[in-house]
Amino acid sequence: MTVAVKTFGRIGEAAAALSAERGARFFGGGTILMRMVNEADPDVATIVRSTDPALARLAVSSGRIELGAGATMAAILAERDLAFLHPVARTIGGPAIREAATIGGNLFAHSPYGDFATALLALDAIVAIAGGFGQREQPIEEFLAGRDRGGRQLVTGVSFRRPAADSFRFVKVARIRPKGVAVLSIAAQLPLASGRISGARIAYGAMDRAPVRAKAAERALEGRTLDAAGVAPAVAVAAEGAAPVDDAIASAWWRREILPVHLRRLLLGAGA
Amino acid sequence: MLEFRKDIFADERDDNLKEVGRPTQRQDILGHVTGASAFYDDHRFAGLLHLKILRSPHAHARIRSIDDAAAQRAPGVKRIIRAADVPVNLNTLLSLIQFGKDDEPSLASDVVRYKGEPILGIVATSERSAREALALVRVSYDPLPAVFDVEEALKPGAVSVNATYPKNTFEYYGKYDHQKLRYGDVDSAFGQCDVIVEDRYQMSPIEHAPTETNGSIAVPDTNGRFVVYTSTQALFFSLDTAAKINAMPSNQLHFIGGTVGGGFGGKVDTLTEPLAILAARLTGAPVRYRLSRHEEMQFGSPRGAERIYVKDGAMRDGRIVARKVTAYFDSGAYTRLSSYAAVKCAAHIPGPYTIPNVYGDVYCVFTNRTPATAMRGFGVTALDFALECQMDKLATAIGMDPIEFRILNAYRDGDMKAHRREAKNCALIECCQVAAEKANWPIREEYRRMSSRRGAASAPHASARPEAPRRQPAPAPVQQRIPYDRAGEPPAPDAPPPRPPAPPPAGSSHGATRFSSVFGTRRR
Amino acid sequence: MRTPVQFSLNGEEVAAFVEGGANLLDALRETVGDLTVKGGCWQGTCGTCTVLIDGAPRLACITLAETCAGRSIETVAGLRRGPDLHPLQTAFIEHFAAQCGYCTPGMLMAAKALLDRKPSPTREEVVEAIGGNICRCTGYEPIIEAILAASRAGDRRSA
Amino acid sequence: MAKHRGRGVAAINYPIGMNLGGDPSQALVHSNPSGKFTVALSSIDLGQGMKSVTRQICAETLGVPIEDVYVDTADSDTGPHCMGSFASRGTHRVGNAVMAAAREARAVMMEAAAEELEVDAGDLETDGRGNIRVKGAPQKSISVKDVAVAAQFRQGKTISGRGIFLVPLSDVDPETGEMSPATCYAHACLIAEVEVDDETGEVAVLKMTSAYELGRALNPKLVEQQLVGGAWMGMSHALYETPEPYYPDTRNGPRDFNEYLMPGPGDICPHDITVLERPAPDGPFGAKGPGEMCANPVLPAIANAIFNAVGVRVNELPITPEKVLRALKAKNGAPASRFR
Repeated sequence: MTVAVKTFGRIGEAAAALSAERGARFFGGGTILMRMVNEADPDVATIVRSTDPALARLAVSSGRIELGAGATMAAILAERDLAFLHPVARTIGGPAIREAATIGGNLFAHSPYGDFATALLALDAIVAIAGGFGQREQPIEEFLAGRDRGGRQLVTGVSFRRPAADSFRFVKVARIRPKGVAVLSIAAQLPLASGRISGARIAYGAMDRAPVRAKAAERALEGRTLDAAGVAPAVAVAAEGAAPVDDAIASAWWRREILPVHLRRLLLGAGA
Repeated sequence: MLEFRKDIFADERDDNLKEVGRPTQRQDILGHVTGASAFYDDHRFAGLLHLKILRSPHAHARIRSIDDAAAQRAPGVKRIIRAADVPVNLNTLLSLIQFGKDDEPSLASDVVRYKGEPILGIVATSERSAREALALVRVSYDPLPAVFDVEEALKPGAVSVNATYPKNTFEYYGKYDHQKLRYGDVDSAFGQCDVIVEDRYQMSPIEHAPTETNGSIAVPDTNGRFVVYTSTQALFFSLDTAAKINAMPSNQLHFIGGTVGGGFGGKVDTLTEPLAILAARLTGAPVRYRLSRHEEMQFGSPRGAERIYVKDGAMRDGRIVARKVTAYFDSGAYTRLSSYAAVKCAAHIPGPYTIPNVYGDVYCVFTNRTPATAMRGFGVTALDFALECQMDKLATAIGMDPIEFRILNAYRDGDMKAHRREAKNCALIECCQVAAEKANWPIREEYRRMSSRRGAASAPHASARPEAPRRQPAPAPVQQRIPYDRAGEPPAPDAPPPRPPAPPPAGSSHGATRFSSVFGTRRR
Repeated sequence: MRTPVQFSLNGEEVAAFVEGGANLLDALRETVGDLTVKGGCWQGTCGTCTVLIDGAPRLACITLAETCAGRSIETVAGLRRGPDLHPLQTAFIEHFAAQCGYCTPGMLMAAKALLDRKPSPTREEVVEAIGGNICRCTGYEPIIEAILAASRAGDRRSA
Repeated sequence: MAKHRGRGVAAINYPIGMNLGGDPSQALVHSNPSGKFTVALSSIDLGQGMKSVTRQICAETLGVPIEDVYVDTADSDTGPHCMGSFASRGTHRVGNAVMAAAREARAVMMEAAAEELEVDAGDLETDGRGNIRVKGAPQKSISVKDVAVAAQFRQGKTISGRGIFLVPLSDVDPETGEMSPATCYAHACLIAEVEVDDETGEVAVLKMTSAYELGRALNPKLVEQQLVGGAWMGMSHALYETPEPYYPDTRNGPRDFNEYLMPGPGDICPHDITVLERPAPDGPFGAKGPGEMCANPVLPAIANAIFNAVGVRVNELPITPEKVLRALKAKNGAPASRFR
């Protein structure tokens, strides 16, 4: 029995087809889905695609940024106005993977994958979803928390406010260079008000089943300066809220041990 | 960057050659860069069928029942291959050289002994159909306790893994559960040496990870023969193994290979050919059996893990006088080639050094994991890791430069090795000297002058022997038991100087030399 | 159910009927018959099956074949122009950049994708370009040297 | 953060061919009527260069140019028995078999040439460029092509040869382990330079300097391929590789090349190699075999370098950053670098 491939011009039609069938899976870039298909995964009976140009849209302004879920890592790397996201996109697989891998797919990638989703979490992104009941929006934190419970929802895009210049930082720690799966990744948005942090957003990848916020560290940074003394309290509580697991890449113990080190290096600018 | 030192050993070589020694281009390179090189899977046949294998999810279990009725009715399925279909369903690879007993089935019938052990095969019109049909097979198991640690497996009352070797050890010479090496008298040497360093080393299993996975295509040929395109590293080894398992005369098999996408030892086990041939016989069609990457990673036989204990005794002047090694090879559930590696390991003790008292016990142990097999450096890589870490710890303990320490103890032409053969054609000292020079690692003049060759100013126990090293920290006191990496405090300099070596007695049979003294003898 | 797909392979129009969900690697090898593309994992993790689609490097094993309709696909079979080897092929030969040869087609295509876009890359860019391609034999160094040499050869020609 | 550099050394030897011997290989060499030679083997080339090295051995022994020899491997109908490509036996065992076959073929070739030149075969020599000439009288010569034509069509001789090489199987004394494991050994000494991050346990290999003794480097470029690639594999074994990350616990086994860790092109380091050649008395032109031993010294050299850098010993492979960090914590903090 082969897989049925259904291609739709409109996102809405694709979303309807997706929710209509249990064995239906949406085709983003194929980096996750095609492996399942190659392995004859019984959970995949139908591949739903959409050729809707809106999916690949990159709407970049000085204020809000809207990225279609179908935009690839390569497309982001080609967009000069998204330079602050290039260090993130460049860590996703090798060049060939980046030509295929999409933002939408990364939102569904399981730990230790999903580094771009980690960045989006630190950017307080809003996820646009087309379900059986039409369009809706959801804060990314909520989306990631409910991701594995949620039904077959179709993410159409993400949007977020452009971070202040030089306020966004990202580091991915991997064993293998240049292409390595994350031991952990840290994304941080560090807005400065007269030299002091206000409203920091810090997200961890590979520190739980999905990317998680480092709220304790965020609180500890509030009103602090980015120097050794200023970041110390945040580093001290770095691991709060993190629940890493043992996998083939690294043990939970090691991930937990080096998380504060890499957070400190990132905050002090010694990272990446 | 690669450089030659033609000046060294120049007098032993005739460099007046025309083709040998030239950087001639590879004969196969044009095919490689154009993609034209034909690997086993680059041959196409009309009506090719695909074989996929149902594997055990348990490390150790009794198979209660197998229900493949639904799979048989699944679309595309041409044939199901069960244990009963395998003509000779028990084999061991080295039976080809009369070493060891048949202990491994091609398809498990009653008991599975490792996670991933083949149970049943499905031949279908596409790999996908075969995979889908596999999902329909229902096997009920009674899980059994499993053992995963080599030393646990040797304890009394441990779970018995392999019915052929119920004590979980390979049987050597019909009477021993391990391979022995006995030379000199380590115990009295340990009693008289200045420094003892002991440690435990654990190797990891390692996957060969060739970019081309194991596989083969068996094609029915004219006159009842079968042409087999294969990724094997050993053509006749695989041919004879396949012939035995299929109870076929070997001349009914025509194996074609020779262009292989990496092996490193992982393509000796003949994992796919016997069942591909059986499937082709049972269906009359060409059949491909190709391991998936996941199968290759987890079930395609890794380099086995070894656990090695080493105890070394040395004198303050740097001479190692005793080395005792106990090694356990984790063979997994079946023998494959580990029994051979254990003997090779015993032969390698004590490494490239002349040590008058050597003791070795090497065990080939069965556990409930993927059967191990050969890999680059088989039987030696792990021992070298253990011994060369020991050498570093000994040098630290004695307070000697690690390269000078190796040169001092390195075997020289004419020395007697622990397996009682004379060392010849040695070159360890010269390698150490050149590496030190290239790395700007300072070693003293007398060590730069030493040589592997007979007669040269070489033997540390001879008059040319350097005086005890001056390097910090100072030598360890007599009989100090040293936890490896902490050097001893300044010594109590009251240790009697070691006795001069006894003169070499006449070589006994096999040129063996009797060792009358702890310090042994060195031929000159 | 089979679907017709038509695309350009190394400049030639080809048409193939592919199974639903078929990947491009199987389509090229089993249906079209281009055996120069090798498969290493069918998981998208080794780069062995790297081909160029509209000039961009892609992993054929995780590319849905029917998404290639109307696209232009390059494999190592199209690298050589008649008897003349591509500078990358020449450089791989001169630098002994292949041993078993199984990863070589994918390496060459990954390198071509780089040089087509950036004729004179830095060593870091070369490393990045082959970052997704596994080689178990060479230790990568000869491959990196070969690609850098090919780019220098390109400079000489354009100069 | 503190990074510490260190150097470590290891020296090794490696036995050539199957332990105890008993691993034969055969070869057939024959000429076509125009003096081009084919070597028929059942041996395998899995990247190590079997086809290329046996080709050079055959050309050297016959005394003809390399282009006039082609090696055909691994067809069980045409290639005679070979034990297989493992145990560093290819160059030594197969090389010797090819050499023996080529010698036999050369003898016929020289007889045929002698008959054509009406001289004694003992007075002839090959020039390595496709001609056979009278020693001291080079003007009196004949091409290998003409010799092959004459042998085939006038003299009725087959310019061909059969070769086998076998190190007879030796016994082991069960009580003492007395045995004859191998007839020759390759040697190496390797120095690794590493940098260790004492906050994360991460180890970077900065440089390797090595000396390998291989009997005879039949082809320096193929030797370099083995030594460079083998050292990479040694580094990979030392720091990265395992299909059972929590051995002997069997959890979390890698299923793909993302989970199975091996150093990538961004993790490699310069490797300064020197080759020594002390010919093996029984090796083809003295050759041993570089294929396996090249990886072995790297593992302990890196382990010793880590100790030299931060003073911790990790005795379990692979030496993951986690193990280094655990060891560092056990001895609380790393000392100042003890770089030699």
